[in-house]
Amino acid sequence: MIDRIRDRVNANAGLVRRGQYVSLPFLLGIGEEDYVVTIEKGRVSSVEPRRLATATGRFTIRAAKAVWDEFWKPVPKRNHHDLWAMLAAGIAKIDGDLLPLMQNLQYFKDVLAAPRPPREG
Amino acid sequence: MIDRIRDRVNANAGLVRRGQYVSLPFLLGIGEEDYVVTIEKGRVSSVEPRRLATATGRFTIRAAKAVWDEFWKPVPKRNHHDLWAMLAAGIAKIDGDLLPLMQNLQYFKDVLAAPRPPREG
Amino acid sequence: MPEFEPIVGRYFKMNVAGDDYRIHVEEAGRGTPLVCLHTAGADTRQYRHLMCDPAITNHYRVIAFDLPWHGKSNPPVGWRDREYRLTTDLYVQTIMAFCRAMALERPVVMGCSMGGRVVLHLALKHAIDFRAVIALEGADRVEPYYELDWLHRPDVNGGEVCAAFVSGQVAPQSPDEHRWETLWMYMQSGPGIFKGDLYFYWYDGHFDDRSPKIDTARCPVYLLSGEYDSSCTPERTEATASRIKGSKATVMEGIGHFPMAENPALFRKYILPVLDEIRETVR
Amino acid sequence: MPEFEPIVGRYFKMNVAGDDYRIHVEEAGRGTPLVCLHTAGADTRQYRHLMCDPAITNHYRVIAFDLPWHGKSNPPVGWRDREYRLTTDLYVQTIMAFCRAMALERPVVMGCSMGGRVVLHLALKHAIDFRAVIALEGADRVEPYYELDWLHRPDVNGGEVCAAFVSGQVAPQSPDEHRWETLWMYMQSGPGIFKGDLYFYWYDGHFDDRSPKIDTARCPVYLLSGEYDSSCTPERTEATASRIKGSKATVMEGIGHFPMAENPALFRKYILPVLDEIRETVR
Repeated sequence: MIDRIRDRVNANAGLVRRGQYVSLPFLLGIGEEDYVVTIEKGRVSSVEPRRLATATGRFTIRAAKAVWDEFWKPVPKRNHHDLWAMLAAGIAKIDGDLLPLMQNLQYFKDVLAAPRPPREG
Repeated sequence: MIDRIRDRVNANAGLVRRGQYVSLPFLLGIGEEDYVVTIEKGRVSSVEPRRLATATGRFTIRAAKAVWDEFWKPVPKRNHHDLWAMLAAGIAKIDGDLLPLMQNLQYFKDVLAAPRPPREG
Repeated sequence: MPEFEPIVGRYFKMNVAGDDYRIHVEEAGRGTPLVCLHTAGADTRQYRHLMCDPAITNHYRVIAFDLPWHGKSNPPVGWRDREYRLTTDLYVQTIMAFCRAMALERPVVMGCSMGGRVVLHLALKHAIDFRAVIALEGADRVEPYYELDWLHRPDVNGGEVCAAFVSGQVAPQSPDEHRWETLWMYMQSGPGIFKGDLYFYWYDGHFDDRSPKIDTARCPVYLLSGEYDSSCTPERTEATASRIKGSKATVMEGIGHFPMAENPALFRKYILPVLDEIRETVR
Repeated sequence: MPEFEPIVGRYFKMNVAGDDYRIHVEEAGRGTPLVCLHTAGADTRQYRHLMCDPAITNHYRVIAFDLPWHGKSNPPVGWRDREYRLTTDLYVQTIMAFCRAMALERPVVMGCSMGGRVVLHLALKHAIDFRAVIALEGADRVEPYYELDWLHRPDVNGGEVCAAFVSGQVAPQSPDEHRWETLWMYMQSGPGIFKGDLYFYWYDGHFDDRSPKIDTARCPVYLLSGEYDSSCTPERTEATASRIKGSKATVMEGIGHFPMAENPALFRKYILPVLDEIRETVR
């Protein structure tokens, strides 16, 4: 699913526009795997597995693989449908400099959810 | 009038609260004289004549002495009653990093106007 | 003339705790008065679908008002030097002042989120004044999971961040049209208002120690919460119900924290039987 | 029952340029219809003092509506993927659609700021449909002095910055109560709305090249501007008046950019004679 983030975000002109002030890398933790997601003016320029201990991002968002698998379903079950719901349920964690995350929270929520297939009907 | 800024601001609890996120020096130009106004968590910690070429601030607000004299009257005449009005009229100038100014614009407008005596009635 | 909705809005002045407020109130329908309380940082528009539903307005006079500082109700004179913060006392006083000003006789009161919590306070303190209370997404205790300061800072766009904080409180099944209308109201709330409301919601309004004292024989209590609510979760709703003897709790499947606004078609299936039961059983 | 103000609010659906909007409209009084247009990033509340003034409502049916995306009028379905931007055409279409929907017969139209500009466009394009136009703080040309991007950014609090940009547009003489109420509305405007409105005000709405074609014999034009207005300055108002033959211009001393909202007691001294003159001279 993580592979889909880049194309899905970049194909969504409204989302890219809403992220026009965002240029930074952030770290996305899926279970034991960390990925560096780099944003440039709202577009995802790369999503790469973290290779070095020093490869990091302004902030980090982590959850178990099973949690993200549920999150990316067309209609996720409760507590798994939204980053803030995952925080409230204690099944996701955010670290680092939260300021750019807060300044662009809906944008980042939508970037995370970009791989989600549309729900039926 | 410039001497009054510190005491007037610090005595205004509502204004200090509205500036609670502001900690920076800015440069206030009154005619040929520059002053470094230093804010710490919304309080004015000092207002000092600029002594060194390298003494500066995050942003600069400048106008002629006659403009500030009018600005500080109880009821200033038009174009002189507000920083933005002065910019529109071309009789004040702002330079530097405008981001903290914009983030706290009403606060800074009120700091500048702090020496103004209350209007009658 | 255009086809107007049956909702009529008016303004009047009301004093609460020494401050005068210009209050905006909307109403539709005839019958038993039903006062509707909007969520934190929002306004009366959340109830617009109920107010245009003849199945409700044929039997109820539905009345919604913007709290002071919300929607088209103004903040008090001198607001600039004050920090808005909603407390339990102020909230209860505001609702009581409103019902008195409107001369409502034992209305049913329904609130959502912080409005859902405050109706439990009303059932405890003012049982005699209300025919029944309906708590939507209202528990007697919730647990904060974020710092309120993020909601009102110079370096974060307030309208955007308030909406983004609650966007996950809308269920994934809810229609996009209603999802984004619900969030739009959050984008329009004044700086610091959602934050000030949440002081009541997250901190001041807890009363799980006193909720067992509510006498549902005097004032029936209905609790309806959405499956996808992350703050007033189904578990917290059921815990609240277990503490309030005689209360009736329902978990609404496929709904989040804003039932009447985010999915009006689904919500009416849950709320109509409750309103019918109150009409048939409560005098 | 409380003492309600004479203002009554209603909602209806209206289509403009292919989009459906839920529109909030308020009115008070009887007589000649007088449509009132609020300023950029604000709403109908700006006209509340006029709507409660019997000297006006005894002769005029005063009607104010929230533009789409403003106040309690909603943005269109699907708004999330669109950027709000008001153009001359869209603005004129919106007002014409509103007057048609309300079945108003040759109303007087009064607008302030961007509303004051657009009424000049109406006088030119739709002279036959309006009894007279009153431009408050409306010039046929203004000069921008700031970048609009500051008004909608993730790292600047939108409500705060919009209000702070216009705070100096209120005259120093205006009572604090009205000053801060005027600014409160700006604090409540949705993200990007003031910015989108200013696209019309600062860029798209100029028409000093066409304003001389306005025929004031067919549609009388009144221009009233505040001494302390920094955008529609007294000079620009007079320049506009000089280009529109037969128009009548007044500079209102001790008033800024929001006359009806910032200093209602002073403003009525300027507007009552205009409304009387229109009543007595225009058929």
